[in-house]
Amino acid sequence: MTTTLEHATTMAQPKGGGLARHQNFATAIVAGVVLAWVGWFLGRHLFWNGSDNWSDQVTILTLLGWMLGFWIGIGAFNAPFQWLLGRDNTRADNLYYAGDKQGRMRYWKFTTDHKVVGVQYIIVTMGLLAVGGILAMAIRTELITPGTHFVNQQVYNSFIAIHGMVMILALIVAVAGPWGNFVMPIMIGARDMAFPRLNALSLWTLVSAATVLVGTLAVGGLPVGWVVLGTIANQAGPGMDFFAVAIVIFTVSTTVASVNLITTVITMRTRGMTLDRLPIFVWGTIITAALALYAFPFFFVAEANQIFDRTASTSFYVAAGGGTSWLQANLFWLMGHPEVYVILIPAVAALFEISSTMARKPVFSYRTAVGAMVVLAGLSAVVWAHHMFTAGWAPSLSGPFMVTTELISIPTGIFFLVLVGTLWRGNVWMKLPTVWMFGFIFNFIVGGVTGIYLSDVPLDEQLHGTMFVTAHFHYIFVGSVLFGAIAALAYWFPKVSGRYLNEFLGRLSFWLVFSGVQLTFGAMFLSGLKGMPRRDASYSFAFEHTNFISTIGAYMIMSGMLVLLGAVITSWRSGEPSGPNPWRANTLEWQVPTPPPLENFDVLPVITEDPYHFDETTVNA
Amino acid sequence: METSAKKSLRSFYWTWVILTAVGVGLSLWLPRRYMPAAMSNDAHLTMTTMILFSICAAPVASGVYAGALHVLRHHRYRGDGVPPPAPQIRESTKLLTSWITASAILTVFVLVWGLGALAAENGSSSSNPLVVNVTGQQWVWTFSYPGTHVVSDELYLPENREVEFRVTSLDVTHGFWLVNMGVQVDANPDVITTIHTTPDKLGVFEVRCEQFCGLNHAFMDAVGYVVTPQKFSSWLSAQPARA
Amino acid sequence: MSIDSPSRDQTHSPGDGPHDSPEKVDGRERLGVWLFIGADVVTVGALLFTYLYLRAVDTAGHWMNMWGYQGSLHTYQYWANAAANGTLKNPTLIHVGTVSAGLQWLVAAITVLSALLLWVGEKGLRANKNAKSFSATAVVAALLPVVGIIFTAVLLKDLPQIFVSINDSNTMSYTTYDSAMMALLSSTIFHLVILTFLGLGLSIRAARGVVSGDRWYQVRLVRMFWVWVALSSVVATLITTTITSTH
Amino acid sequence: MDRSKSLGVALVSVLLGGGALALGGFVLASNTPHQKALQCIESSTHSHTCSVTLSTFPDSLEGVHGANGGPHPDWVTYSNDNVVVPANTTVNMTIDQYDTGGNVNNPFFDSVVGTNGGTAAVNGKVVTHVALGDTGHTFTLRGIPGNGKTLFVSVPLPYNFGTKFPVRLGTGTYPKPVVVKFSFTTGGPAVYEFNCEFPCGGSREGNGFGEAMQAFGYMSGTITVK
Repeated sequence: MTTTLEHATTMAQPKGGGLARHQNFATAIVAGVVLAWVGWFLGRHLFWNGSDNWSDQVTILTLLGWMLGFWIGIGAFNAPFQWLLGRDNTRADNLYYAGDKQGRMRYWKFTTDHKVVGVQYIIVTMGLLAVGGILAMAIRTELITPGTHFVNQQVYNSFIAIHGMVMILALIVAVAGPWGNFVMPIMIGARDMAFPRLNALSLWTLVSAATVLVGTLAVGGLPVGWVVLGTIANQAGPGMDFFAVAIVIFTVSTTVASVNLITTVITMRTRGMTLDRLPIFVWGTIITAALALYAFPFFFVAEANQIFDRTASTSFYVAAGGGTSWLQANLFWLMGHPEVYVILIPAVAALFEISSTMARKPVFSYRTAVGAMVVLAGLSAVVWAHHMFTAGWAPSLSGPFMVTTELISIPTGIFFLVLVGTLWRGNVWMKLPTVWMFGFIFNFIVGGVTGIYLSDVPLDEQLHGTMFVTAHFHYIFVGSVLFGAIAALAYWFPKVSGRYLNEFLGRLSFWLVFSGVQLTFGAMFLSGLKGMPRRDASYSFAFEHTNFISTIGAYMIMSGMLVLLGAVITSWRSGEPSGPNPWRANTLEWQVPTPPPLENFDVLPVITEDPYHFDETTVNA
Repeated sequence: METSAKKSLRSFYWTWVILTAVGVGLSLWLPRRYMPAAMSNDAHLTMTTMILFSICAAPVASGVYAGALHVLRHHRYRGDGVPPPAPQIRESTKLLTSWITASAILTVFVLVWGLGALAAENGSSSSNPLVVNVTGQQWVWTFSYPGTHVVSDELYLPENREVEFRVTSLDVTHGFWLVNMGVQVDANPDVITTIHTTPDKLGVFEVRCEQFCGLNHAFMDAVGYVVTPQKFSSWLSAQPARA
Repeated sequence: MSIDSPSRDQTHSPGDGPHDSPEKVDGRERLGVWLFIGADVVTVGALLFTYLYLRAVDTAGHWMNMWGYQGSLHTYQYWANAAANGTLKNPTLIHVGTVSAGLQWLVAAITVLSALLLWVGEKGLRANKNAKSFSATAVVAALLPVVGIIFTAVLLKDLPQIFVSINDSNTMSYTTYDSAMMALLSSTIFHLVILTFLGLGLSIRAARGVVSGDRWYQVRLVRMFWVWVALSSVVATLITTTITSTH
Repeated sequence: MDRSKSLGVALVSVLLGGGALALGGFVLASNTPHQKALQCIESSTHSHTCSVTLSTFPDSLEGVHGANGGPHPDWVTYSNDNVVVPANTTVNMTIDQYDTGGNVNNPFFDSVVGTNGGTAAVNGKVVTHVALGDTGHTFTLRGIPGNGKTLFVSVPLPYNFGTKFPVRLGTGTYPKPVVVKFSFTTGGPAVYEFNCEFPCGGSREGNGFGEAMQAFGYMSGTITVK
């Protein structure tokens, strides 16, 4: 090839303006608030006529102002603007944006280094879990006895949806965020993600979306349930505008992150890292990313339609104008079911990785495990209407959707086979990650089996909309995904901090959370079987005992999670030093120093076999 | 070495069998103990399905639990430091195919049963069902009986006659759920959705909203009564005519 | 795993300058653009799904030709009847119609034209290596979408609406047809704004010599997206106008 | 870190974190508006009888929402959202209706349901329903779920056509109220919800069940039987 490519230009350009080098989280907030005020001011003058009916336009403009300001303030638009003007970043600029020689300050900036982004994701996830946790405790406190005493039904209703959506967001990023960013590029032998700036963009977009979502609490919450069914959502106050804008922004974040993850894995693998030598967690990450790329645009459109309904008097979901909630339900669940696997697959893939290392054995039937994840991701795209069995929408499709849904149990079954098969006849090292993994196996069976009931249409016509459903997906989300996420945290914590996560506190936390989950959601199954509906601020005396047990269990989960938080904070500061490869694992992230240097490898490794062969040398390494 | 492995395998099988037995016991007991008393053909089918599926799930769940317990008992590394490498087993085609075959067979069974039950629920057995118009609104159900002037906030149904509910909503989406009858369908504004069921037991039952519908959703319920046909017609005629 | 002795191009430390060959970076960015296009395909697909879904169910006879109307409550028909009977106090019905298909096709044609223009420009750049003439072509290609935006805004402004006022409160302004069209047209505007930005960027970069006959790879990236936008506008227009033309 | 220090960390985490959570929870829960309970005044002449008076206003300028009507002065409201009545008692309820009205969207709520005798007195006249289209609000009281319905009372509050004889209350001026009297009998201790079934809340989709209808303390409340 005779042409020189554009990217090869390293002509000395003037460095990015001095202003760009002073941007950080604080300037982002300032700019966000300023533009939010501008949006509010404009909205007031353009639309406000003194009636609450028009407050939505003002709210939406204010929030768009916030988002735009936040992006400008954090520096997300610097690069596109410079591109427009034909001034690309120099190498020095790129090093600066990667956080080179900036100490802790780099965690507060638009930093492109994938390890910084990974740590930022850990913090964001913990923050979201805290908010969702407070709301969960408020909900369970209200439900400790029948009647409305702690909060009335208005406040209760405004909590439940925010709890749901905040936790969904937290779990979507809980594994793929921190570890897909921190360890995944090292695992494949890359020096960074394919698009480092997009990496930072996805993180900070998530932050701005999360602030808007949590901000919903300040404007009267979201009294519509987390599925924001079209008709009821149209009735809600400004909280619904916050929600819709948060989702629209969040979709930008996931799309950008997914594109980045997929491109990184496909194009950045080091020499010899063929697809059948990929660590299985990397497979989990890209399958998830591909699924997210497909699924979240539906949510984007669902909520954009909602915004139109509320600000431009359209009638997508307004029955009087010919619209229908079923449209919203279809769009929502076209995203909603794939999203469950977006949450689940990274956790499962991380556990495959952990099980192999901890059992000192290769991942059992690696190809089948990858195949199962692919099949699961594919199936999840064609099962969405099982959430609508009782909606009255297209009853003739119940049969087909029941078939596709129940087929899911086959790939899910393979997950168990792979996990237990990997541990079988191993020398299982009972460290903290392993303990949480066994908790996962126990809970995931419960969540999985109850899923079979719900996919059966006749049974669903009794169980739909009850606490049984709530218990089912909490066994999946809390009992399985959260356990997997904590196992991953315990496993990779030494790589991030150079220290072990405190074993004793971790186990104490495990037993509190594990028993709490059994009490809370086990009793919740019984409430649901008896016929207690979801999302109710009060309930009949028939459900008194099971709800009391659930609340006690919830406090145990809370205590356990707080102990874990204490363990993370103390271990990060003064835990037992671990060295670069505490688990004697073969994957590449353990072969680099801890903490990994900027750009990870001075010399890119060449891979000659997959990382799952354990022999005497790996013991003594 | 070989014998101890065999011995430990035997303990695995025993654990599996015992756990399965416990699972089957729970399957037979829990639904009957905790599910609301069945008052219609659909509710009976629901109960049977619940028990049957639980029994099917028992060996699968028990197998995984027995496997995990077996690993905890026999394959845990009890020494200090890094465990030595274990046998580097990567595949077992036999295990894989038998596992997939077994789960496929169970899935197909569950599917066939479920599709059959679905057909049984959807099929209408009566050519002359009692029609009840159900209106959901925030946060009350009202029931009207076409052909009469009766509108009521309570639902009266005659025993052993198929009922066709025509459900709609005046505002947002509600979920019409006859708790003891095992049927539910959403009440959608501007749309009429239909469900059938045949009450087959006298008594009082609960009508609930199971789709979140706003401020007082938790309080949106109604009482239903299944009465003899004679009582039903006398109740109808005792009701005041409403506009 | 073993780590062989590295070949020279794999040795690198952070200060050494760009560490991946330009070919590699280009392939990476092309994949990224394809993936973004994929996400955009789903988004536009979801918008068309919205359109087709509302079109198919037509719950309250709010589509253009009122077929299959079986509404029961406060529907369009209810209002129309009430307006005819005079039972409502002051209902006002403005015409129910369709978006001007001609203007919609014009916007699609403009987008296609701009895509072709950019493509021709790219070909010229790669063959003649004349950055100045490419810069001129790109600026024209970037300004065409602005014209498209103006026409789309006109379409949005003239969206046929049904305006009903009952008991002094304005309850409904846009029917489902208008709603679906509004979302589609907004998406068109959004895409055209991006095209304008990209086109202007290419033009400026070409003028400054960053894009040139030797360095044309970003032009290809932009052109890929541009062609997709043109394609999507044709598909969307085709779907919406073939359906509107049935009555 | 040794075992005892770890336990200390665990304890501190749970106490500090639990405290923070509790604080957060209570701050969030403090959004709950608390209105002073309106007691049903027991009759001195008849045992097991009490009387209570509620009002319905076209705006929130009068009564419980604070100076100048609180955050939403233009929302319709009941005068109280928190009524306490004794158990196993006949409640003589008087509701002063100051608001206009129109078509209720479900004709069922033009009728009097569940009161003693199945009737109500409107300005002294005994009725079982109000004329179609003349409903202003309704007082609809329902039982708590799951225990069999022990109470269901629904009384239409007619359209107030009056413009003469303005009554000044607080900062608002209203027409002379339509006085609706009815009675019902409570059972054992329980909590009941009441709200209005007339679409009076205003909302963007036009069904009238938004805003005031979705906010606790405007067109809804509780009756606690003690």
